[in-house]
This record gives sequence, structure tokens and C-alpha cells, in this order.
Amino acid sequence: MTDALLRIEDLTVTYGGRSLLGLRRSGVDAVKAATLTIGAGETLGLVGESGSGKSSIANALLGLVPASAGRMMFNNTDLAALRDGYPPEVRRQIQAVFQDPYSSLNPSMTVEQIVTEPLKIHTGLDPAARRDRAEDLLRLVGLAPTHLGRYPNEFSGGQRQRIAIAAALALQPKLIVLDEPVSALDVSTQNQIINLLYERRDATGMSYLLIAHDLALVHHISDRIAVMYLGHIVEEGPADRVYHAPAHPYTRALLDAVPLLDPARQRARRAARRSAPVSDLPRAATGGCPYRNRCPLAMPRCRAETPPVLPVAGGGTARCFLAESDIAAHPARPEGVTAP
Amino acid sequence: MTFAIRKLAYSTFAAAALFVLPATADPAGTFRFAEQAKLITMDPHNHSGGGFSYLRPVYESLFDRNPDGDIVPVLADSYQVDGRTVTITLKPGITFSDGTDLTADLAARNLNRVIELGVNAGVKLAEKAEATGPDQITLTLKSPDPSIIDALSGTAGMMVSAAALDDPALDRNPVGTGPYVYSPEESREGELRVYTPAPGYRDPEAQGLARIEISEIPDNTARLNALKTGQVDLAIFLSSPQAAIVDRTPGLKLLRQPGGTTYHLSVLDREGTQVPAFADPRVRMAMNYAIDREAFSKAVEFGLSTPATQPYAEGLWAYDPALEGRYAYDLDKAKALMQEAGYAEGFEFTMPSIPIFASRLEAVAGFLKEINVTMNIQTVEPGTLARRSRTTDFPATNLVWNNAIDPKFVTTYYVAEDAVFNPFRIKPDPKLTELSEAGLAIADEAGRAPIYREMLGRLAEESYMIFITTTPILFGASDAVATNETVQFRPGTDTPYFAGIRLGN
Amino acid sequence: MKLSHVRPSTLAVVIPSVAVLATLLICALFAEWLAPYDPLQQNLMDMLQGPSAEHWLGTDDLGRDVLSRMIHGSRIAVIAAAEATGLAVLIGVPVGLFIGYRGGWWDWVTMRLVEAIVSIPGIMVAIVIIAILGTGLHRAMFALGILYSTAFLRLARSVVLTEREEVYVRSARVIGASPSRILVRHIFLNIAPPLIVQVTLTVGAVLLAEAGLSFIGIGVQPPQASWGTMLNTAAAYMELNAFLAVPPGLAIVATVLSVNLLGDVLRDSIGRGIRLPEATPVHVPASAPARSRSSEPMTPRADDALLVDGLTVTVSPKGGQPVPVVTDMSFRIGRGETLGLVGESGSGKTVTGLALMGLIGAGGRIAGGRVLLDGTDLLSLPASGLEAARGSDIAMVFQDPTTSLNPAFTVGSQIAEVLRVKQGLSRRAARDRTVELIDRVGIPRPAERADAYPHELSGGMAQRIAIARALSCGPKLLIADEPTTALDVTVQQEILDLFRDLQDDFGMAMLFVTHDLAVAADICDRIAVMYCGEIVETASVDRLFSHPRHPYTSGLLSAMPHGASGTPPLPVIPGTVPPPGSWPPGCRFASRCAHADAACAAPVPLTTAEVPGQQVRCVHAAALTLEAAQ
Amino acid sequence: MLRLIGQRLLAMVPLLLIVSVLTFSFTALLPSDPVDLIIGDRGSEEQYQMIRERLGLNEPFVTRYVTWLGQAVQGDLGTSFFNSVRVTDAVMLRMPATLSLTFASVLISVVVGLGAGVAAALRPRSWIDRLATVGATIGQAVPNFWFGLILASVFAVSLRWFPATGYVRLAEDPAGWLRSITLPALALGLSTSAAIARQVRSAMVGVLQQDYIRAARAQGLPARRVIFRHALKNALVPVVTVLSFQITVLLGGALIVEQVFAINGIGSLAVAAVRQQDIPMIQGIVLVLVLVVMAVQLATDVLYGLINPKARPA
Repeated sequence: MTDALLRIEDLTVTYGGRSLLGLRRSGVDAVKAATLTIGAGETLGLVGESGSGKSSIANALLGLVPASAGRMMFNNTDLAALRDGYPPEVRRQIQAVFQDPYSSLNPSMTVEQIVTEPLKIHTGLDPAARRDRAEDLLRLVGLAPTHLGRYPNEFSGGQRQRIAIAAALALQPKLIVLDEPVSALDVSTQNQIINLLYERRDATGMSYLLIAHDLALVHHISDRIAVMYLGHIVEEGPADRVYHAPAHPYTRALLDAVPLLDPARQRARRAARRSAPVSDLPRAATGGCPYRNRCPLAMPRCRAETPPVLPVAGGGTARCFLAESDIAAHPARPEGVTAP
Repeated sequence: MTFAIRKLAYSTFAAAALFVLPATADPAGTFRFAEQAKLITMDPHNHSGGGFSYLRPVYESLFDRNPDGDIVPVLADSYQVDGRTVTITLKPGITFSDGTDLTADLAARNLNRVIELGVNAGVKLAEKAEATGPDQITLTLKSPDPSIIDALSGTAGMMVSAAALDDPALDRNPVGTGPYVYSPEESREGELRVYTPAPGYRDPEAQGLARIEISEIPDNTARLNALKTGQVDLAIFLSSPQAAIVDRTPGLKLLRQPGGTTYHLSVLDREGTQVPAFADPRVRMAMNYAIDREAFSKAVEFGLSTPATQPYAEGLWAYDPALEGRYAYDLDKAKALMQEAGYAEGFEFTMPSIPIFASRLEAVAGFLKEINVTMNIQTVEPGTLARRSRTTDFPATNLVWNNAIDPKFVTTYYVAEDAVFNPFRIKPDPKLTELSEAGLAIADEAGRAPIYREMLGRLAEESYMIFITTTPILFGASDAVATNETVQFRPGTDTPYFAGIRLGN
Repeated sequence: MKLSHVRPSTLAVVIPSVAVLATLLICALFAEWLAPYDPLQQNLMDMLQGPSAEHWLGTDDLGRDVLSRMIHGSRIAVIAAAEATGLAVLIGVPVGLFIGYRGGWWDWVTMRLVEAIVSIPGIMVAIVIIAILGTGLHRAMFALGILYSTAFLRLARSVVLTEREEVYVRSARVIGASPSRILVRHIFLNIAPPLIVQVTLTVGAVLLAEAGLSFIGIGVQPPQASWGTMLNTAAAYMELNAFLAVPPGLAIVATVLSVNLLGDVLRDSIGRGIRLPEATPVHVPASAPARSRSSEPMTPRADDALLVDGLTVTVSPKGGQPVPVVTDMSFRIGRGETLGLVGESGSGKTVTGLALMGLIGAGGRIAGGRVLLDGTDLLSLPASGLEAARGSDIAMVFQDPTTSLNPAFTVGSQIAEVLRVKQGLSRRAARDRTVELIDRVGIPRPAERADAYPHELSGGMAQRIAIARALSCGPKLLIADEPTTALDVTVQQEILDLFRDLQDDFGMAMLFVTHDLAVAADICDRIAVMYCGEIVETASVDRLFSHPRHPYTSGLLSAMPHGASGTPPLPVIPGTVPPPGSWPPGCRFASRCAHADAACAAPVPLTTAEVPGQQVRCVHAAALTLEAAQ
Repeated sequence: MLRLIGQRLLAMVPLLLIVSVLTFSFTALLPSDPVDLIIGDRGSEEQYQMIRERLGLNEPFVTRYVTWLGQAVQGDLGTSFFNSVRVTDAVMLRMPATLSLTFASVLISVVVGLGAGVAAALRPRSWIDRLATVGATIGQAVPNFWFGLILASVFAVSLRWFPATGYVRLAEDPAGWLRSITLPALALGLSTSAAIARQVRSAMVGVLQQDYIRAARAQGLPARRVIFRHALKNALVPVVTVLSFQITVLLGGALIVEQVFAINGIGSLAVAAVRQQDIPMIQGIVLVLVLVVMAVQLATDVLYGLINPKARPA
């Protein structure tokens, strides 16, 4: 894929491996050999439950935590190799919007200061020009230039997220990492922000790495979806294929767990679901497939071998032996019964 | 010239007390005394002022003063002074509480130690001691000293046992010939010293008490409270509001002992190395004139003391009526002198203080402020004022002059180039040296008085010793102690005689 | 801090404090002019006198004027506070910022040093430093400056460390701000509020310490007048003139008190975490009063487990007027039925749940209405009756299982406690029943888990425990307040299954509060949609999803990720939810509603729509064709 | 719990070492030569050298430190420069008075502080809350030694209920000990009880807003039980931290209050040692005080672990 903007290869992120008083502690791998690609103008949705490591990928990509192994090729630069921080020309191309609109804005800075801060650092614009640009940015995100002199605590959650987006857009980056950008917002505001993000993407041709826990939401707005489970990318592929024909049992479990908006269909699905006892096995399985302790389709083989990355019909890959044997054997509807 | 005393009648003061008490020999009761000075050391030869009472139960000197102020032999049997040679015969059969005997050799060793240590000003003129017989020692002087025997009735004459002299911890393990022994086990450092009768003491009659407790209470209020609540029977007081309160408290008596102390400032840096203004006698005179002694003694000393412009109070042989009113309070004159000396704008210096002197010094500072002299007060640990005054840490100091001691000590303490409180080693006026030498050459008081009066007159003109008030020695006592005739006080010192005290019941 | 935000009660503290400090400062600056006498001017004949016309505060042991000495003493106090605090800030803040930012060995060594200093009583540190430097005001203040610099050092360091983890600092790093720029521009700004508070605290502490050191004679030296040395003198003359101790003591108390009070006010005013009401409310002149009910009263039915009729709740913000947060709430829940209460944040759904339990927090008040549980009006019960009903007849499960279980006790003991208190079971029986209950909510190895502390359990497990506790006494009504919101989606599914399962077993009615219509679709029989403190629509779950009659319901349904069709732009409800106090007097949704017109300006009652059991609060309900779920 | 104690003890070793280095080196910074102080200006060079030799001052700094530390761990803190009093003995003799005073005031602070804090937290903005808050605010502004003077003047000098000065040892006369310690402990405990009351109040108010309190009340547990069992135990967690810090403050305050009541404790020993620049004594006092503080910290850590299960090692 020559037009890939970002290619993450075998990225591993380890926490807690610091030496303390000379005593080395073994670290915890938050991300294990993850491989992902984002093309120019493309949105990759990264989905997983809490603790799956999706935010760690974002932090590694943003240079906030070091990568302990692997490569992150961005425009032919290996970000993982930049140990002393990103040079400005890389920095300005990768921006971010974070989850919590209340803590992501410095409470003691005005909106103008927040929005023009990137301009001050990366451009030689004079204050007047910066202010003009800040006014433009506010208009772009649906706020009024009169808001420039205010402090973040004077805004609602949705408005704050708009300010955060304005600051991220200031340098016209090539890639924005969206780390759960709407999950702290009310339903009626969520879509406003999503629409804003997409309007901007279409206008500029940026790429997004969209991190979220809600597959349905991600499905709407991503070109491709990657699913993470305990640091592993277990499935990856075109958004529609992953959503409608999940190849990995975990992806399917995620989809099944989201209640349907149609009460009748939801009732039917629930009635068909066998109320399984709660598993007492640890969430993380050591050796073999990491999902096998939870997997309703686990086979003896899953214990012995780690499934390789396998191609899936309809595009993408899955780390599951089932993908190897018979892709077609699996139902293509998310509400399908999971009994073997 | 020969001056000798032969075979003075042996009498202890305890023996005098025996006349009024039944001769019960068993020690009984606890006598509790409160000191205002903290105990620094119990090594008599290193002792440098304040807190003699801690030593008295344990140590005896070669001589002592009786309640009438006469010098009497204690460990000595007799002495003879012949010019620069003092021959002392020891009383036979004196033993230390550790059972060893006081030999002439040991006595000489003791005296030589005092001389070598050089802490004690009284033996400044002594050169060396040697045993010249089984019970005889000879002390050689650098020059004749009429008060040498007086010196040997204080800490300089205290005899320490041979073993104790070798003990590096002598300062806390005293071993003497006295009627009581120190009990370190029962004592509490910094708080309480306990003494019990010495076994085998030669005069059981002097051991009237089962126990002596001396408390260290530097805080005036605390000492007053201890007296009020009966925690102590007798306490030293200086003129202080607390002493005034003792006088007014039912059940307590304030005992005024003759002698007393004269409070004075002494300018040490009188050549102006640290404080140039001090080099000018007019400045020092101005300071002398600036102090309102009447007000001082009324207010600061609560009327317990009298104004003083010389070391000795009226009635003592060295007292000079001519000096009376020499530095009567005269602020105008003081200011004029400052002007003359070129210090109208004043200057600044630092004065060491101990808590009991705090209010006095504040008052002095207030007076000096009037002539633009700023006196900063720096507190030093109680018990260390004398020691610090021997260093060049301060350009001036303030001390008390004990009226009971010989006027020759004015020279050895303050005047001579190697005087104790002359840390800047300032050479005195030759005339002063001449006068003090003359004062030593004569033995009788009548002959010496005019010489010392002249010397004190000259000193007054130099004005580096600024005398302020004379206070009698004050003791606060419970009524029982105040009326107990066995409790007697060593003239001119702030110590009772512990030997001989019996408690009434 | 804007003055308009300062409350009158705060002013009552600020004004006298500022007055005291201003007086102090004026005295310090103009002591020579203000003092009637020279502070060292003694008059030994007039010593230890009480207050008189000549000497307002009397004279001391040397007849010096106490008032004059007090005034000059205030200069010492100001110098002392300024010197020591200034030095402490100058040493502490830069070093703290540096080691906090630099980390590593610098940080480790410095912090161990600081810990060592802090583990020695402060006064001892000061005494030792004074031993090195000598006595006197400036040297003593130098000592205190060094001593208190540790507080500033730790403050600056901890601000750097905590702020460094803040998301906005991550944002700053992402836009490429250099570490020094982040430290100076982004972090340092935030150190100001705690720094100011710490300065006031330190000033107070310095004044006390200076007085203490001077009192024991190693601070300011006499005859210089400081309040501490004056107290030292007073101590000696306690029995002759006790009054001497009063003026300097009171001066110290008044000064330190003023400084501390100002510090408290500053801390309350400029501390982090204050969120003012959103600045762009819907523009309505006055907030809607807790208006009289607009809907028909409800009549109790025999099969009602719960009947809520006309419930109105107000909340009084600190020092403010009561604001209605729930108005005209009327709904019923039949036996064994589950009613979903759905709404966005701020709609009043949680308050409603708490109001039913009689547990609205401080400032909250039930202003009207009835809550009939099995025919008994809970609101008319005395406190003890309500307490008896809670747990036994009506129970609640909260949103976050990790905070709704007491961290200090084992989970088993928390269930057993309820059984013992409410049902009088013996220790043993309670334990057995607890293990049974834990087993019942699907937790493996129940006896073992009973001895675990909440933090040792996963969120899902903890929520199961909370459910077990709520159900332990077999309540008639269970209120579940967003019980799955804090959980992962797969765990949410398990918990929802558990709720259903248990409801079949226990047969209780359930009020299920959630913001997620899909969750409501899964678990509820009927749904009531809330908006701005009132129910805007209620219907059976099937009816609501297929035929929403309120524009808000319809808007929510189409905005749901599952409901929305295909690609962006996704359907939206324009604008934001107005906060309580800013509600329009008429239809509260009017400003965001595409169908609003003049008819919506008047209060709208909840009226029955075309189907029995479906009620809607919209004047246009009958006329509109609205989008349903998929 | 044993593991917690072990961990804490281990963590204290480096801290103690640093304190010992710190103490040892800052006394080396003393401006005046202790030998000069001891012998005055009169000593000969010979004497001077002799004393330096005896005091070991001719050794290099590190050697002196190691020697001193080696003896210190065996409980021998050396001998005073000015007399033959062993530092360990002097400190141990004075410690009981200071510790009595400190712990009596801790007791007062905890009882008063807890009571006032809980009472205030239960009824926020009521008169009792206002009273407690105002009292606590004033209490923190009152210098303890001044309060001591006032107490002494009223209850000792005027009313004569308690002795104005002095310390009676517990072993000697328990009733007398109690009487002698009451006023100083009250004086000392005032500001700490104020601090604790404020901490308890804010912790209680915070805890009472927690979900688990609402949950407990939702279970219909009696209010009293919820407050005293559920809330207080959690509110005590930050209070214990404050208490640990406050005990250090109290120990320091005791040094001053001792002077008001003429109690022969560590305070007067320390002031005297500093005035005389008695290096071994200063070192010993600081080290022993730090040991006391650490023992207190250990105790509070254990207490902390008891009431806060999260603090226990897994």
C-alpha cells in the first residue's frame, strides 16, 4: 500500500518496566505487536473494551509513551525511533482530540490562548494574524468569535469539544487521533461533534484514527475498523465487513452485547441467548489465543497455538483459527445466534 | 614580713549549732534547696562561677569562712605566710569518701592542678605547690598575695581524691572529703542533685540530714512556685519580681544576707578593636552618667537593692565614700560627653545576657538608647556568662561583683593584662598596676584601704566598669527554714552551710 | 475571581480580615508616626501599669508604652512574614518545579532530603539553623524561610506531577509545545491558586513560629519590640500584671486569624473544580417557577407497585434561591413491571430516583406530590418509617459499583450487615444468606468472594454484589440508576440478563434509570422519556420505539448510533439541554424543536395520546408524523 | 500487617541515614570552634590540641561520621562536649516529660477534634457547625505558648487548680503527673484539635456525599450506624494522615510549651545545647526526635492499613 499515511508494524507498548532503585520490574504489555495501516484521507476505527490497549496505541502514536518495539512509519519517518520527541514538522502533522472535554482544556487559559497556542509554536504569525486565524477556526467548529476571550469552564461539554477540535485543526494536520471524542457527551450532542469531524475531514482530506468502544458508532464513520482485545488486534477490515460479517468471535460478542433499538428483535435475540454462568477464568489467557477463556467457540487447538493473522473473505484479517477453516460457516448477521 | 596564725581553735560551724539542738546523731530528713544556676561542672578546679552549692556538700576546702566572716581552717590545721611562701599544715586523718587519705602529696597535686587549669582567678598569683612534709605543703607565689588564704577557702582550696582526679568524668563524679556524697543514681541531669551522708565522715554531728536535694531551677517563676508549693525549702533569689513576691507570700520569708553583689557592666573592648567608640573614655563616662540608678533599683530590682558606683557597699573596708554620687544620673552631661567624643549619633554593640539579667539589661539598653547607644542583647546559656565573658565574643559584658571578696581581685578579674575578664588583653595604666601591687604588699585592711580607694577612684575615671546597684544576697525560705537556726549562710556567697543543718522535727 | 461571585457571608469574613491586615501594614509602615512613644523609651517609675489615658495599653516592666511597642512590633511581624515567606517561595517553587519536571535522581535525592527535614519537628530545624547562623530577627527568618521552603517545594512539585498527567498537558505535548514551554506556560499558571493559598498559610505559620522563637529567646532579641519578646516579658510578670500578655497575644491571634481566613476564602474561590453554569443558556428572561401541575392527578390502581403523582423537587444552590429540577412527575409501575426512565444528563432522572428513596442530598427538597408504594405514601412517613421502608420495601442500585460499595469493609460484611439490621438475622445466618445471595447473582466461589474488599473485584462483579445487597431483603421496588453505564458493553449485557433473571425470581417492580434508549429497549416494559425535569412521553416499549409522539423522543431515537442510517451527516437535535433554572416557561423543548410555534409558549400538560397508556407532553403531538426507530 | 510493618521499617532505613548525615553535617557547619568554647581563650595550643584529640575533631569528617553512626546504632550517642554527661542518658531522662506532654495533647486533640468535626459534619451550616468551624479557625491562630500563659494565669495562678510549673514523673505520682500535664497538654493540643476538627469535618462532609453512603442509606441502615460505622471509618483515612503530621508539629510545639511551664523536657535541653553549641547533644536530640517521629509514622501507617484496606500490601 504505497499511499499509506501511517503504517504501524508490530508495535508493542510496555508500562511499568521502569527501574526503581535499581530493581527491575517486569512491565505489562498494553499493546502487543499491533499492526495497522491508515491511508491518506481514511478513517480507521479502533474498537475495544476498557483496558484493551487502544488508548496506548494513540499515546504511542502521539509520542506520549515510548514504543518498546515495532515501527510507526509516518510519511517515511519511523516515529518509534524518535526517542527525543518529534521534530516540529512531524508534530504539526499529527494532532489529537481527547475524551474528557473538561480536563483536556487548560482551565487557566482563554479560548484564544488555547486555539492560538499551536500557531505560536509552529508558525511565525503575528498576534493579529493569529487572532484572525483563531476566529476562522472558531467559526469552522460552529462557535462565535466572541467566545475567544472566555475560559473553558464557561462552556458545555459539546462546546468544549468544539474548542479542542479547533485547536487540533489549527495546524492543518494530516492525521488527527480522536481518542473517544464523544463518549463523554450526551446522545443529542454526540452526533453534532461527529458531523463536525466529518465535515472537516471531507473539506481537508485528513485522516483520522478514531478510538471508541461503541462499534455501532465507529461503523458509521470509519472506512476500516480494527478490534482490540487485551493488547492484541484480533480483527481488522473494511467497516461494513467487520460490522456485518465479523470474523472473530470477540467482535461478534461485542456486536451481540449492544442492545438493538428494536424491542421485538432484541427480545428475540435475548431469548435465544443462553444465559451462561459467569466465567471464573482470568480474562487474559496466557499462551495460545488470548480470547480463549471467553470464547464460546474455543477449541483445544486454541490453547496450544496462537492463531496467526489470517485473511478474511470480504477484506481484512482476523486472528482466529475459524477464519482459516471456513469463512462462510459463520453467519453474516450480528444478531445471529452464537451457539456452535 | 611574716604573718601567721598558729593553732586556730578548731571549730566547725556545725559545732556552734550543736548548742541549741539535742545531740541526736542519726541523720534525718531531706533538705531541699533550689539553685538558680544550672550545674555546669562538679570539678571544683574547673568551676567558673555560679552554682557553688552543688559542690559544697561533697567538697571541703583547706579553709572556710565562718558565719561571722572570719577565715577558719578546715582541712588545714594551720598556715603561715612568709612573703611569697605559704606553708600549710594539713589536719591529720582526713579521708575521702572513697576511703583514701588526704596526703600532702595529693593536696599539692590538687593545688597545682588549680594553678595549671588557670580557671580560678584567686590563685592567679600562685606559682606552684609542693609537699614539704608528711602533712605539710608549701605554696610558692609569684608575688605576695594577702588574699591567698581567702582564695583557698573557696573552690581553689577544695580537695579532690586521687582517683577522682584521674577520672575524665570528674565533672559528674565528685569525690571529696565532705559530709555528704553525691548520688548520681538518684540525681536527674539538669534537674535534681541528690546527696546522702558520707560513710565514715570524721564528724557525724555535721551530717544532720539523711538527704540533700538541690534542684536546678533557672526560671524565677518556677523557683518561686517550687518554694510556694513546698517542693523546696530554700531557694536563691536575685532581685526580681519573684523575690518581691516571696516577701509578700504568707508562709515564706525573704532572707537578706549581708555582703551581696554589685551588678555592673564591664567594657572589655576598651581599645576599640570591635567597637571603636569604646576606646574613648568620654563615651564610657557618658554611659555611666546615662544610667538612672535610683529608678533602676526601684523598678528593676523592686527596691531590693541600692544604687552603686563602686564595687563595695557602705560599711565594707574598701568602700570609698568619696565615690558616692560620682556618676549621678545626668543625661545632659552624658549627651555632652557623647557630643564631645564625636559620637552624638551613637553606635551599636552587643551584650551577652542570661535570663535572670534580661530585665536589667533591657533597662540599661533603655537608658543607653537615650544617648543614642544601641545595645543589642544576646542571650547565652545560664551558667556560661562568666565563661563567655572570658572570650572576645562580646565587646562588653555584665557581671556581679561579690562584696565578700578581696579588692585585689578587681585587678585579677578586670584590670591586669592577663585578668580573667580582660579577653582583649589590654595593658592597664601603669599607675593602676603599681597601686594593685602596693595593695598586695600590705597585710592589714587599714593599711590597704587607702591604696584601693585610690585605685577604685582611678578606675572610676577610666569608666570601663560601670557599677549599677548592690543587692543583698536573697534567699526565699519557708518559715520553718527561716526560723531554723541550724540553717546558716556563708557570708557573701549564695550558699548555706550544708554541714550542720538539722531539720527541726 | 470575580467579585460578583463573592457571597455576602464571604464578605463578612473578608472585610474584617483585610481591615486587620491593612491596619497591621499601616502600623508597620508608619510606626514612627503612629506610636505615641518611642518603643524603647522607658520610665522605670511608671512600670507595670494597667491601661490609662496616657498609656492606652499600659506599660511594661520598664515603664515602656505597650501600645507603642505593639505598633513597632507589627513592623517586625510584617518583616518576619515577608522575609521568611518570600525566601520560602523563592527557594521552594523553582526547586520544586525543577525536580518535578526533571524527575529521576534529582527528584529522588531532593525529596529524600525534604522528607528528612520534614521528619524533624519544624521548631527543632529552626533551632538548629539558628544555632548555625546565630540569633536575631533576620537570621531566624532565614531559618524559617528554609524550613517552609519545603512546603512550597512539595507543592510546586506535586502540581507539576499532577498537571503533567492532565489531558490538557497531553494536548500541549501533541501540538508540540516544548517541555519548558509546558512547564512555564501551561503548568505554572495552574500553580497560582494553590500557591496563593500556601502563601497565606505560611504567613500565618511564620508569625506563630517567630513569636515562639522569640518567646524562647532565640528569635528577635530584646530590647527590640516584637510580639514574641513582649510575651516573653509578660510571662515573667504574670503574677504582677497579667494584662501584659493580652495585647501581644491578641495581636498575634488577630493577624494569624485574618491571614488564615483570607487563605480559606481564596482556597474556596480560586480552587480548581468549580464549574459555573454554562454561559449560553436558552435566552429566557426568568427561570420557570415550580409551576403548578399541568397534568391530571393520577388515581391509584390495585395492581400498582408504585404510583408517583405530581412529584416536584427543588434544589437550592449554596446561598441561592431554590431551583426546580423535577416538576410534575407522575407515573406508575405495576407489580413485576419494569419502567425505564430515560433522559440525557441534567434531565432530572437520577434526582427522581433519589427522591423516591427520600435521599436527595443537602439543599434538595421535595416541594410537592405523592409517592405511593403499595398504597403507602412514602413522603408522609416520618424519617424512621422511611428508614424502615428503605432496604426492606424499596431498594436501589447505583451507577458506579466501585463507589457505591464501602471501600473499608468486605463485600460480604456489607450484605450481612443489611440482613442483620433489617431482618434481625444472627451473625451466622446472615453470613450463610450472604453467601447464598452472592451465589445467586452468579459469582463463582461465593464464600471466598464474600471476604473480598470492593477494590479487589472487577466492576461487573462489584455491581453483582451491589445488586445482591439491594435484593437481600426482597424489596417490592428496585430502583436501578444507570447500573450498567460504567461497565463494558459485554459486561453490561451480563448484568442486564441478571436483572431480568432476578426479576423473574423476586417478582419486584423495577424503575430502571438510563440514558441509553437501547438498554431501555432491552430491559423495560414501559418507558418514560424525561427532558428538563419532566416526563415528555411515556408508552410501552414497543409503542415508543415504533410510534414516538414527542419530537424529542423521535430525535433521540434517530440520533442513537444503531438507529442512525449509514454515513454522516448523522441526524442531530440542534442546541444543548438548558440547565435547571434556565428552562423556558412553556414547552421546554421548544427552542430545539423543528415544529415549535407560538402554541408552544404556554405550559404543556402530559396528555394521553391515541393509544391508552401512551402519554405525551406536546401540543402538536396528534398532528406530527415522527421518525421511529429503524 | 506484619508485612506492612516490615516494608515501612525497611523504607525508614534510608531516611534515617539521610537524617543522620544531615544532622551530622549541619552541626559541622557551626560557625564557632567548640574547642574554643570549651576552653575559652585561655587554653594553650597544647590544651587545644589535646581537647581536639579527645573529641576526635582531628579525624576526617567521614571517619567521624562512621564512628558516630556505629556507636549511635548501639544506642551510644556520645558524650556532651561540656561535661561527662552521656547524650543518650540526658535525652532519655528528658524524653518522658516531652513524650507525656505530646501524647497527652494528641489524646486531647483526637477526642476534641473528632467530636467537634463529626458534630459539625452531621449538620452542615447549623449553629454547631458554625461554632466548631469558628472555634477551629481561631484555635489554629492561637500561639500555643500564649494559650499556655493564659491557662496558667487563670487555672494555676488565680484558681490554683493546677500547678503553674514543673513536671511530676508518672512513676512517682500518677495523680500529680496528670495535674502537672493537664494545662500544658491543653495549651499544646488546642491548635491540633482545631486542625483535626477541620480535617474531620471536611473528610466527613466529603464521605457523606459518597455513593456508598447513599447506598447504605438506601439499604435503610439507621443514620447513626451509617455515620459512625460507614462514614467515620472512611473519614478517618485522611485524618490519620493529618494526625501523623500533627504529632510531629506537637512534638515541636512541646519544646516551646515546656518553657512556659518550666518543664525539664527536650525543649530546654535543645535550647541549652544550641546556646552552648554542644554538637553531640544537638545531634543526639535531633536523631532521637526523628526516631520518635518515625515510630509515630509507623504507628499511623499501621493504623492507616487497618482502616484502609487499599493501603495493605496485596
